[in-house]
Amino acid sequence: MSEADCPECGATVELHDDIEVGEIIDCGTCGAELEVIAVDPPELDTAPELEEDWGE
Amino acid sequence: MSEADCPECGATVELHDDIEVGEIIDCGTCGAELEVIAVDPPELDTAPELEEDWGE
Amino acid sequence: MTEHDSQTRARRRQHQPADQSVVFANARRRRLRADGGQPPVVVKIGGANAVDPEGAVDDIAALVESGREVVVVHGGSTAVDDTLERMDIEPTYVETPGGVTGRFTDAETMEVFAMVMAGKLNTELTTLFRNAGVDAVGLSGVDGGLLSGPRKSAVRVLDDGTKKIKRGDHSGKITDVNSDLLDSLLDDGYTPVVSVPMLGEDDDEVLAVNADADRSAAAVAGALGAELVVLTDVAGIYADPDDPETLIESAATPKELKSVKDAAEGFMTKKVMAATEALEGGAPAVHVGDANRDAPVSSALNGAGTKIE
Amino acid sequence: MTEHDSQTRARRRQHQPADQSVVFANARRRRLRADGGQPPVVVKIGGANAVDPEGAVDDIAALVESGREVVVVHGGSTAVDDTLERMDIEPTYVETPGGVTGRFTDAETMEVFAMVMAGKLNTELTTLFRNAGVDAVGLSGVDGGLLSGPRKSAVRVLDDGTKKIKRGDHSGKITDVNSDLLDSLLDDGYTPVVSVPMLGEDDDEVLAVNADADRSAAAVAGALGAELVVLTDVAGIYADPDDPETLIESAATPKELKSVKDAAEGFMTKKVMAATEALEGGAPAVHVGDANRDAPVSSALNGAGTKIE
Ligand SMILES: [Zn+2]
Ligand SMILES: [Zn+2]
Repeated sequence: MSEADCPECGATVELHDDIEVGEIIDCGTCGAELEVIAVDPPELDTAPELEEDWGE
Repeated sequence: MSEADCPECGATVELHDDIEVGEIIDCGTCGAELEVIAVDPPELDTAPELEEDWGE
Repeated sequence: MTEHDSQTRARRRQHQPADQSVVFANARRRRLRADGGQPPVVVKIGGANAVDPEGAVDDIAALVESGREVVVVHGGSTAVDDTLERMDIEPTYVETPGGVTGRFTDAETMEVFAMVMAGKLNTELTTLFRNAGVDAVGLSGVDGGLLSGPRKSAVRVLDDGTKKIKRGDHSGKITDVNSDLLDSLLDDGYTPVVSVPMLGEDDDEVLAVNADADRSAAAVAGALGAELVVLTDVAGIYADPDDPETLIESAATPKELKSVKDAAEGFMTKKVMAATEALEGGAPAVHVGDANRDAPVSSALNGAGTKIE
Repeated sequence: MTEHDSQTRARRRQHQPADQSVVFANARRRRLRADGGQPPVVVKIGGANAVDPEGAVDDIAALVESGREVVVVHGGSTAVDDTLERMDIEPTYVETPGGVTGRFTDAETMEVFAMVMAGKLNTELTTLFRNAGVDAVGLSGVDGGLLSGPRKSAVRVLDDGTKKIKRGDHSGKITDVNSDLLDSLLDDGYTPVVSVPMLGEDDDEVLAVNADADRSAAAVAGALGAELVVLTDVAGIYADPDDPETLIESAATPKELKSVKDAAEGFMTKKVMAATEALEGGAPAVHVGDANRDAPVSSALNGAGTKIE
C-alpha cells in the first residue's frame, strides 16, 4: 500500500499495490478524479475532463 | 511450325512453335511489326506504336 | 461487412448517446444564390465497400447537371479495416466507461486511415464522379484546414473494470469548417468530394486525425446552410428498427424529433445525432434515405426516407 | 534508399533518352500579376522518405509569406515500395527494348500507389506546411482533372530477349494541366501541394494512373509560366557526375543546354528531361538544386545549383 498527495486538496490518497499509469482514482477527501501519472514513486494529477463521444 | 496472314500486306508469316500472346514478329514481306494476339489458331494484328519512355 | 451487417454489433456498442451540442466557431452563413434558388446539398455516402455508390453517383451527376450545388462527404471504415488486416496491423478496440466500444486510433492506424480514406477511397470516388461527367475535386479535412478542431489524444477507457486514461489517440472534434474553400470551388463549377481525416489542433501543432464521417457531413451541411442527405442501407429511420413498415416519414417539431431519437438504435443513433448537429449548425433539413434504391439522393430530397427539419 | 543511393542503379537503367517533345493541349498562359511581380514558383520535392522536406518547407513558408505564389509537387516512390513490401505485393519490373528498366504498374500496384501518394505523403506534406503557417491544399492529378492525358496501358518489353507487348499498365502522359484550378487557389491565398496519380484517359473512361513526379512538376510549371525548382540530393548538375567541383552553374543557350544534357547521367537525366519539358511548356527558368542545404528553394532561385533557361 502506497500513498500520494491529492493535487486538488492536498489530502493523502491511499493507493492499492498494483496501480498502473493512466488509472483513475477518486480522492476520498475532495472527490476529485485523479490520474496516476507515475507509479514509482506514485504521483497523481487531476484527471482530464473528457467528454464521452459516440464513436467514429 | 504454324503460319498466319499479315494484316498489313496479306502475306503468309511463318511462326515458330512456341510463340506467345503479346510477342512481336516482323512480317518478312512488308516489314510491319505484328503482335501475336492469339496462338490457337495463331492470329496477328499490327503492333501498336508505343513511344519508349524514360521511366516513372 | 455491410453497414447493415454491422448493425447488431453497433447496437450493442452504442448504449449511451453523448453530448450533442456542437458550436462551430466560424461564422455560419447560408449560401445565397443570385437566382434565389435552392440551397446546396451535402450528400453523405459510404466508402466503396460499405454502400455501393454507383446509383448515388449517377443521381448526383444529374443533380449537378440541373444546376444544384453538391458537396459529397464519404466514409469507409470497412476499407480501413481491410487494409489494416492486409498490413498485419491488429486494431485496438477500447471500451469507454459508458459502454461504447470503438477503435483506438494510434499513430500507425492513423497512417493507414489517411492512406485509405484520402488516398484510395477519395481517389476512387472522385474518379467515379469524373466518369459520370462531374468535375469532382477530392479534398480531405486537412486541405485548407477544411475540417478542423481540437485533437483528442486522451480517452477514458474501461480496462478490465478499471477506469483509465489512455493517451495517444488520433481523433478530434470538428469545430470549424472552411466553407470559403467549398464556396469558391462550387462557384467555379466543381463538386467537392470530402473525406476525413480532419485537421486536429494539438498544443503546439496541427495533425491529421480521425473523425466520424457522418458528423463531418453534418458539419459541412451546417456551415454551408445546405440540405443534408445521409444515405444508408435501409429506407430511413424506423420506429421499430426491425420493421420497415414503421418508417418515420418526417420530424418537424421538437416533439417529433424526440420520437425519432427514441426510435433510433444502433448505427441509426449516429445518423440522428449527425442530423441534430447539422440542424443546429444551420442546415435547413436532413434526409436519411436508402443508398440502394434508384435515384437515392433526389428521392430522399423529394420525401422518400425520413426527413428531419 | 535515398535518391542518391539509387543513382548507380538508375544510371544502369537509363541508357537511352527518349522522346522529349511534350505538347500541352491547353492554352498556356503566364500568370500576369497586377503588380508586375515575379512569376509563381513550382517546387518539386521528394516524398517524405526520399529527401527530408523540412528545410524546403520552412523556406517555402518564407517565400509564401513574402508574397510569392508557390505550387509544390512531390514524389515518393520509395514510400510506395515500402508499402508494397509491407502488403506482400511483389513489384513487377520490366525492361524496355531500349534497355530502360521500370516498375510495371498493374491494378493492385496502382491502388497502393494512389494510397501512398495521395493519401499518406500528400496528407503528411500538407500537414507539415500547415504547421509552418502555409495555407496548404493537397491535390492529386485526378482532382479537377488537374493533370490529365492519355493512359498508356500497353508497353513494349524485352522478355528473355523476345520483344513483347505487355498490357495492363497503369501509366499515362500528361498533356493537360488544369491551371485554372491552381490559379484560383493561388488567388485565394492557398498553396497547392500536388501529387500524382494523374487522370488517364482511356477509350471510354478516365482512371487514376501513374506518372513521373518530375515531369508532373514540369507540366505544372509550363502551364503556369512558373519558375521550376527541382530539389534533389546533390548540389546541381555536374559535368562529371562524380565530381561536385564540376557543377554546371547555368545553361542559357541551346549549345549550353546540350552540354548539360550530355553531362546528365542516371537520375539526373530525368531532371534534365523534365527541365526541357518545362522550358518548352512555357517556364521561364528551371533550377536544379540541393534539398539538404539551408533555404534550398530560395538559394536555388538565387543561383545556387544549376540554372537552365
Ligand atoms: Zn482531494
Ligand atoms: Zn506484311
